[in-house]
Amino acid sequence: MTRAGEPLLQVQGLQVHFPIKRGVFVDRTVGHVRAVDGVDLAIDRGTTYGLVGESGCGKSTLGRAVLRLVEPTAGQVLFDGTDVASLRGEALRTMRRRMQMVFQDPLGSLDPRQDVESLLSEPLRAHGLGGGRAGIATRVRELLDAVGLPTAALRRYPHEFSGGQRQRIGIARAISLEPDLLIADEPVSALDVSVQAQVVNLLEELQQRLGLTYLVIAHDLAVVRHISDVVGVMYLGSLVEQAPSGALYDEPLHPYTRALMSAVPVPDPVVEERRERILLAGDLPSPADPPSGCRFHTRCPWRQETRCDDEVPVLRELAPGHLVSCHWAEEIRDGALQPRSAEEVAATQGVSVRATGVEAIESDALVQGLDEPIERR
Amino acid sequence: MSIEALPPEGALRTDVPVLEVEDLSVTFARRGEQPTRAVDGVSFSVAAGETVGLVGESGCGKSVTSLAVMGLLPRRGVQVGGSVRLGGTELLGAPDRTLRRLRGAEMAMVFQDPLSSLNPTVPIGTQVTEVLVEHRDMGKKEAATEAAELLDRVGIPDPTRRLKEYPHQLSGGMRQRALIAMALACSPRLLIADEPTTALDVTIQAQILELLRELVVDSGTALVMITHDLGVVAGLCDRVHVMYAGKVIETADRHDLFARPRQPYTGGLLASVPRLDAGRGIPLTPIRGSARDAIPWAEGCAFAPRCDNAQDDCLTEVAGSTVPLEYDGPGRELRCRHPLTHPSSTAGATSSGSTASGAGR
Amino acid sequence: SSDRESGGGGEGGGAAQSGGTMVFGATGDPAMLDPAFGSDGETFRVSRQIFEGLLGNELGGTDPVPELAEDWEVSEDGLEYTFNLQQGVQFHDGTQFNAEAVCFNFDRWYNFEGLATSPSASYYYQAVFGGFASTPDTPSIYQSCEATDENTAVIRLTQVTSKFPAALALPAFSIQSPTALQEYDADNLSGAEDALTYPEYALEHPTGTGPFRFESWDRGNGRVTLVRNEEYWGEPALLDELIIRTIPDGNTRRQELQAGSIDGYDFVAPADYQSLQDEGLQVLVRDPFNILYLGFNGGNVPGTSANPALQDPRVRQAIAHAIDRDTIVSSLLPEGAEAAIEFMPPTVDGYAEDVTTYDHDPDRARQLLQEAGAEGTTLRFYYPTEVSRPYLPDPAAMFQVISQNLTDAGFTIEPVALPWNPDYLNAVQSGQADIHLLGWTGDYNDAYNFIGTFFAEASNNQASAEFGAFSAPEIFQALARADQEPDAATRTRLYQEANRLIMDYLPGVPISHSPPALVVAENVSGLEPSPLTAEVFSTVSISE
Amino acid sequence: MTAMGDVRRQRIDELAARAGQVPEGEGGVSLVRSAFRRLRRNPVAILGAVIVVVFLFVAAFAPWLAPRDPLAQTLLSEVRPGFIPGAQEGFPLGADQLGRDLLSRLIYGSRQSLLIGVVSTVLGAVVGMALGVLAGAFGGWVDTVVMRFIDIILSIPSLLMAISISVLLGQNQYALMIAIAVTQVPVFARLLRGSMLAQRGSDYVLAARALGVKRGRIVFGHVLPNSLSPVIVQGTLSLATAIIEAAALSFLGLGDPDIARPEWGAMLSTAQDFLSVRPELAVWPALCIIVVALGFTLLGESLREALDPKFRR
Amino acid sequence: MLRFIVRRLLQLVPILLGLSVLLFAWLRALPGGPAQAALGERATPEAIARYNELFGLDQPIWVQYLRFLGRAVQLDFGTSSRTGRTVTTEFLERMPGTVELTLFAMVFAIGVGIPLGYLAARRHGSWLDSGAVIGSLLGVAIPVFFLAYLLRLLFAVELGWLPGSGRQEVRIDATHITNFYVLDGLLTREWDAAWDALLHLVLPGIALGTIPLAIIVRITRASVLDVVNEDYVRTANAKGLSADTVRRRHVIRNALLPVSTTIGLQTGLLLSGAVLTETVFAFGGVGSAIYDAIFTRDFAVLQGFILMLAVVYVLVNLLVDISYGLLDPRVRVR
Ligand SMILES: Nc1ncnc2c1ncn2[C@@H]1O[C@H](COP(=O)(O)OP(=O)(O)OP(=O)(O)O)[C@@H](O)[C@H]1O
Ligand SMILES: Nc1ncnc2c1ncn2[C@@H]1O[C@H](COP(=O)(O)OP(=O)(O)OP(=O)(O)O)[C@@H](O)[C@H]1O
Ligand SMILES: [Mg+2]
Ligand SMILES: [Mg+2]
Ligand code: NI
Repeated sequence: MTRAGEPLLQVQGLQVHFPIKRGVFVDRTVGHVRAVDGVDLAIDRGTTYGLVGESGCGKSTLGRAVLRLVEPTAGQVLFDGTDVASLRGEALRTMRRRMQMVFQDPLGSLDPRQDVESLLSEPLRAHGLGGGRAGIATRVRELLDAVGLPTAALRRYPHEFSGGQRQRIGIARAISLEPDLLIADEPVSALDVSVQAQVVNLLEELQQRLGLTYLVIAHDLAVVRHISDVVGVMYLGSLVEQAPSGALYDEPLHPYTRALMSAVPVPDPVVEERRERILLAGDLPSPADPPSGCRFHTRCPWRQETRCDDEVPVLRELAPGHLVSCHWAEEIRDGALQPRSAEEVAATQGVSVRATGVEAIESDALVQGLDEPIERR
Repeated sequence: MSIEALPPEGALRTDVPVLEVEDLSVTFARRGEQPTRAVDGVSFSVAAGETVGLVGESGCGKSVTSLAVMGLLPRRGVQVGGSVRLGGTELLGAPDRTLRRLRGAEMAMVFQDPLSSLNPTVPIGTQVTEVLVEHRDMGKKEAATEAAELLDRVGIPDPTRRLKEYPHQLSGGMRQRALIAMALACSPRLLIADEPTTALDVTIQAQILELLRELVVDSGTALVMITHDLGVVAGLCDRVHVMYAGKVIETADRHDLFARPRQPYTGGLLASVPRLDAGRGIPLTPIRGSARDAIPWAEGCAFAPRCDNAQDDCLTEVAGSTVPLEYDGPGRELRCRHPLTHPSSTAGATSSGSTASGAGR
Repeated sequence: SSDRESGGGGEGGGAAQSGGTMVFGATGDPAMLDPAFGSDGETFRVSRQIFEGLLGNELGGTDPVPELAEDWEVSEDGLEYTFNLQQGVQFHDGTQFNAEAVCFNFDRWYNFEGLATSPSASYYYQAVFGGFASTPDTPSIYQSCEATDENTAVIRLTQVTSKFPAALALPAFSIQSPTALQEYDADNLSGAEDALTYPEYALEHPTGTGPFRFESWDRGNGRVTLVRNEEYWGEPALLDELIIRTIPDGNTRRQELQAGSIDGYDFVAPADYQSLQDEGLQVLVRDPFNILYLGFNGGNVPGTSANPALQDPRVRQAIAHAIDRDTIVSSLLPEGAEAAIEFMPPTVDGYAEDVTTYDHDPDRARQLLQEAGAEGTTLRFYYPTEVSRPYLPDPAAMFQVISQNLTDAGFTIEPVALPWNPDYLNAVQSGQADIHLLGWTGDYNDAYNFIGTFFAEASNNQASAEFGAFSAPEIFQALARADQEPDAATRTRLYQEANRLIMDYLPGVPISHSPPALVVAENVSGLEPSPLTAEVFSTVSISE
Repeated sequence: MTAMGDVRRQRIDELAARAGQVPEGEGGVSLVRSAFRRLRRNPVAILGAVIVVVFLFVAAFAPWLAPRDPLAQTLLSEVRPGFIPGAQEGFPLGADQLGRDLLSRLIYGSRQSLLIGVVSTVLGAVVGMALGVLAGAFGGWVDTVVMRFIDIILSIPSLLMAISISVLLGQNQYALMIAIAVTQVPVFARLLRGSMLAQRGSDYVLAARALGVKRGRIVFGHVLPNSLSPVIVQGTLSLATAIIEAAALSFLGLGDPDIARPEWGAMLSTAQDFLSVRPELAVWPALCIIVVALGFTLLGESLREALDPKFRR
Repeated sequence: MLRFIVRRLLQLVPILLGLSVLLFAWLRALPGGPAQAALGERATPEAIARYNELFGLDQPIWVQYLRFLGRAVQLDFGTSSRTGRTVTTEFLERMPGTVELTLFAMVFAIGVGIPLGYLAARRHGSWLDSGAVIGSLLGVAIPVFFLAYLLRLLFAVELGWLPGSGRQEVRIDATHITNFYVLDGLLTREWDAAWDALLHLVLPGIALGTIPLAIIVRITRASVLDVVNEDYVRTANAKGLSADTVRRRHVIRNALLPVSTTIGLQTGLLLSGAVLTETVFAFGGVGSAIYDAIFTRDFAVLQGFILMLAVVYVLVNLLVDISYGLLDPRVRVR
């Protein structure tokens, strides 16, 4: 199990498309939401890979696809050499023991009817670990200790804890199976800053102690940069840039990364005043109908007349470990191309940009009304 | 702004600050439950063209303060005390009619969640024009033209088409812009923005913040910016009031505050935020516990249980007496008996996080 | 002479003062309006106003009296009846009433074909005359009808029967207009899948000679409107209009009368007699002409399983002794009700005073049961729901009291409730009950109409399935002899004998004769209650 | 440092140690328990519960509470058409139309009425929930088939459905219960399915899957228990409906054929015939039905509130 | 929108097919079967056999079903065994009454329920509120038939203000064109007939409308309470709109969305569920026809009426969905 040289997790050409269904009797597929559309990445053992991007760009879906919580449409997920996508039934269940997940909403991810003890012992029992009743009990206490919760918490229910504590419970549950890989989907974005810092510290501490490998998903670039070794930037289902976190900050190559970076406010007036701002035009286009060519061309301040609109850029390695998918990355880096303002971009692109979330929920009032308790006579 | 929009008691004066809040307190008293004091003696003022920030963790009373200013708290089960003056006119206790005349025209508000703050069954256009019709006595047609201009001004492309659309057809950023357009419809003198960007992506947040910034510069509107994001405060506000458990615990100009936070709480907040410009691995030094761990102010300093500087005098022996908000140098006020000390140099601003006495874990 | 008659009719029409409109509450819609296909009370209630038969019923009584026949003669052998008809009578459509019209009707019935021959269509014809021309297997007692002259009709039978001619007073044998019958295709019963479809005649054009003409039938509003026949040959009706309105619910009927929306109704609950009277309404009590009995299952119906204990006379006697008829009569039935000792009312010829009686005596009942070794016998006791019959105003109450009586005497009761029509009748008449409640209102004054209906010999030497097809040859013979006896006095004696035999055998327990009532508003006069529930409204008037 | 200072110092340390600790109090309050607590504080709930408990008590101890045999036609010989003996010595509410003690019948009647309500609701709930679980757990075509079936049942108005079933099954109290139960089935099925579908999409189910918890355990250990609260609420409300519906069926003559057995609905509908004589015969059972139905409804509504996540802290 | 309607109409097909199978099976499963059901008082086994042969009931069951289906498609549900007229005729004659009654009941329930629910919510916690809540609970708890008697006793018998049964005073000789009596009265300018028909709707309408009334009051109240706490109402207030505008445009409009669904559902239920009320008020509608059909075992009518009512019910719900789409832009279907 120790093929040290190899990355722990390798994702190749991963695609997840959700069918959009509509129909009279039987639902026909009329299109696809390309939530993840061809992602390659690799995570080395013991390191942290941070994934950032705007809401709806497919980060969560990617994370879930790795765990096979959603079925990938295409591509491979190699975990420690095994293709997760090919596993079935019991084999998959066993494999999941080694990959765990921490969720964004700490309350929602805990069954409100379970007390902490039952929450923490359930995975152990499901996998036949922990060695009997007493073993499980000790293990559960260890776990609580590891995440800094007192044993008094055992008898309590999720709603009785504060947000940070709930997230600790989520983390304790995730590490209960001693996984190799921990996927954290926005683990701190629902928390207050002070609590957020506590959880970030806890994650880092656990990584050191247990030698965990992390895939951390967040939309907060600062958090990602803080805890990641390598950062990947996603836009509309694909990676646009990937680099060691220092390199990415020092020299973002992709126009989107630059814009993102410039948009993150820094709690320091001095920096804020100096900072150049690249404003993007409009919103994220719908993943059901992504733009042609470079996905970003509709909002890109550096968009060129050639190539951008029709040629899909590939992820190129510009510097060691620094990959970027932009036709003009070098020119932009070298300052050969100058950005245009958001207004100009908007003007050239028109307003064809359809926002996400426009899809109306088709509501069957007959069905919905009746799902409520009702009186009939 | 038209004369009719002014209250009959006399024109709002321009020689006083746009908004003066004095000793504002809000108590929620639900039947059968212990009354809770959500806001407790908050005072601040905002001048025209000034941006004032209210920061603090969730539940510290920021929104309640803003709602109390706007007179939007429910009547039942809420006690509001103190004084709120808009251009010299007292708002607390003012009749509903007066408040309605002022709201939207003289003072406006932008809320956190742009989706739920828009009526889902009414087209955007109507929601914008109704303000104009109400406060600026416009006809329907006129209002529609004006509304389109407003939407254009806040950066919504193709405004005439958008006017006919419903909120769910707009993206998050556009919804927030639409809300801002409504707030700006009558060029109010005071704009309160309650976490206007929290629900948005960073790139959109940047767009909105830029918009607000322009607004303050261009029209001299007084802006109260409520947020828990210290980064936003750093980029936007002139003065910052840090709140904790319903009280202001530190007030300072933006530069001062970030350079030399005095309250351990402020320091802790700054030390908790991972910074984009700080390297990987620099440990964060969070405050322990959470906002739930506050003690009542009546027993002393509510922050004491989480504070590393806490000393025995942070708790008072006389029930009801609390740690006061006191002058702490020019332009600064502080509510702390054992503030952080800083080396006199104000230079190394970027490392302010590390000056906070690190503890936690 | 016909001139004089019709002139008189015209005069009568002109002289009749405006009698107003009467609204009468009925329990259900008529099934249709052609009485030849009718068998239920609501159909007949309407028919009786529109139609007349050769014979009618004595006003307020049960005896047959001449109606469209002025009089009649019977031949010596009792097989040939000569009817002398009223003259100057016209059907509502202007067709002349005469002997040919009479024979047209008799021939019509005899020549029914197809669906019209099904029991659900022509029940009374089959009950009185037997088979049809089209069903040679089933003998018919009808042979022919001959119009010997304009006003004389001669009807020949194949067999003597005591039912004839009294049965001719039944509305089913009303004389209808041949023109209308033909024009509106009266015999053309069609049927799809599982129901009869009546021809236009029966739905829209009933045409008779009676004091009222059919005006309209509004099914949605449950209303049949009849108007005065101005050309009536006899004393014209006083009412301008008679509306029969369907109100199924008894309470609603009462409240509507109290509210003044209707002027009268039938099927008055015994409990209401007093309070209605106290309110100044007129409760018109009919003389009892019915019998309520508790039928036993003789256990011989193929495909059914009755409790064998009932074959033992002692068990049957125990049941009879267990029932407290006096309390039933005094507590459940209206004033004027009588406990019954045999299966027909005392007013019918053939009633015997000296039959074996079974008094209320629980101890004796228990003792008999013990002797029979049948203590705790479980009896499936059937009773009807959703119905109120003249002899059984409240079946549920009756059931509860009798069932309590039987339980006290040591039986175990297993109740079965079924809606009256068709479920209850079907179940009971196919021998599924151990014991059941049923009764009978006489159609005309004739003993055979009561006991013959119940106990006459059916196929394979057994009684009807209702009484579990018991076999008692002496009863069968006695009844057959009596039915075929042309001499009235002898016949009466024979029927008395039959009654004695029946009460010795005890195929069921006769319980009571109950006087049903109608109620009308204070301002209604002239309504004569009929023991046959066959009121005619032509004498009724209503004052403001 | 003064002694006072020491005390305060200690207090600070204590507070500091407690910051970030789990809250104090008895703790271990599950949602059900906390819902129950809220319920106990709600006067409406208490009123409902008291009503329900009183009637359950009456039903359970009917033989001891009833002064007389509810079947004995003791005063029958005094009954005359148009006269029913009223209150008198030993008959506090008088007799009914067959001379039986009205009070005793009302007391015994609670048994039958509650039994019908409970049995038919339980039956309807069990079958409905089985269908709901089937649809909610498997989704896909199973869901489609089950839901279409439910749609079919739903498209027949409930009273008609009950009537059709009693016609089919003949008239007995089991038919009555089944008839009422069938009308409840679709409600429960839809409710549970809807609620399960909502739960299925929730994060904790995803978490359980990620943890490798087996499918059966996810459905029965997590999704189902969390989907039950609307079902419980509906169950309570359905009890009221079932009792009323039983009364309606009795009124339509489709009730229990053993009408001697006291049951409020049947008592009410027979009493309609004696309204002019003794209106109390109808008023008492009607009151019983209304009050019990009200009790269950109050309880159900307060349960709904207590279980509503909106009110959770 | 059209697509949506077509889709919903097509969805009706499997429901109706399933329903027809169910009803067909039900009819065959009945004790005695259709022959016994149709034949009158003293039917002999021979008569039953004859009958079965006559109507093809001796054919295999699926042949019978297909024939039944074939005819049902042409709206031929056979003939009522009670009246001898086709089921379709009966239905067309009875439905207008029920529609009138239902409309009246719903107008009553909506007209009283929505204002009452709104007031109760606005005066949350007041005696009016408690009264409305308790009243609405009672409205659901009281057996309809009992209420009907009470109403009639009071308004028809004691006070004599309103007619207590029927669809129209029988003494009025009204012309009927459409069988909607009120409409007929208006069409033929027989004003008194129209007025009388309307009066006849009052008591049964109120009895029938109590349950929807109770439900509407509760839902309106709950919904208004929810909506006044919505962010957009706060926004509207923050915009300084007049209290009236806020109420009209932002509160009531949104609060009525869930109410409208309820109204639709209830209308559907009433159209088909008025058995008790119509019977008690001797009101010649579909409900009382069904009641009669039950007790006379008129299975053709039961079967046909239930099928047609199911269609009505589903169609009403379709209408509800469509109108909901019109009211709420979020579910507007393209
Ligand atoms: N089960 C699903 N069915 C259909 N579409 C889905 C499903 N799950 C996600 N999507 C769509 O896929 C896209 C990517 O979703 P995803 O949740 O991965 O985004 P994300 O980057 O995690 O966003 P956020 O920051 O908001 O969590 C979105 O447009 C979303 O609407
Ligand atoms: N309607 C209310 N009834 C009772 N308590 C309330 C009410 N509204 C707010 N509170 C309480 O007042 C306190 C302050 O709430 P407020 O909404 O102002 O916090 P906030 O600073 O805006 O937090 P956030 O960042 O989460 O928006 C909280 O403790 C809250 O529980
Ligand atoms: Mg996500
Ligand atoms: Mg807030
Ligand atoms: Ni600092």
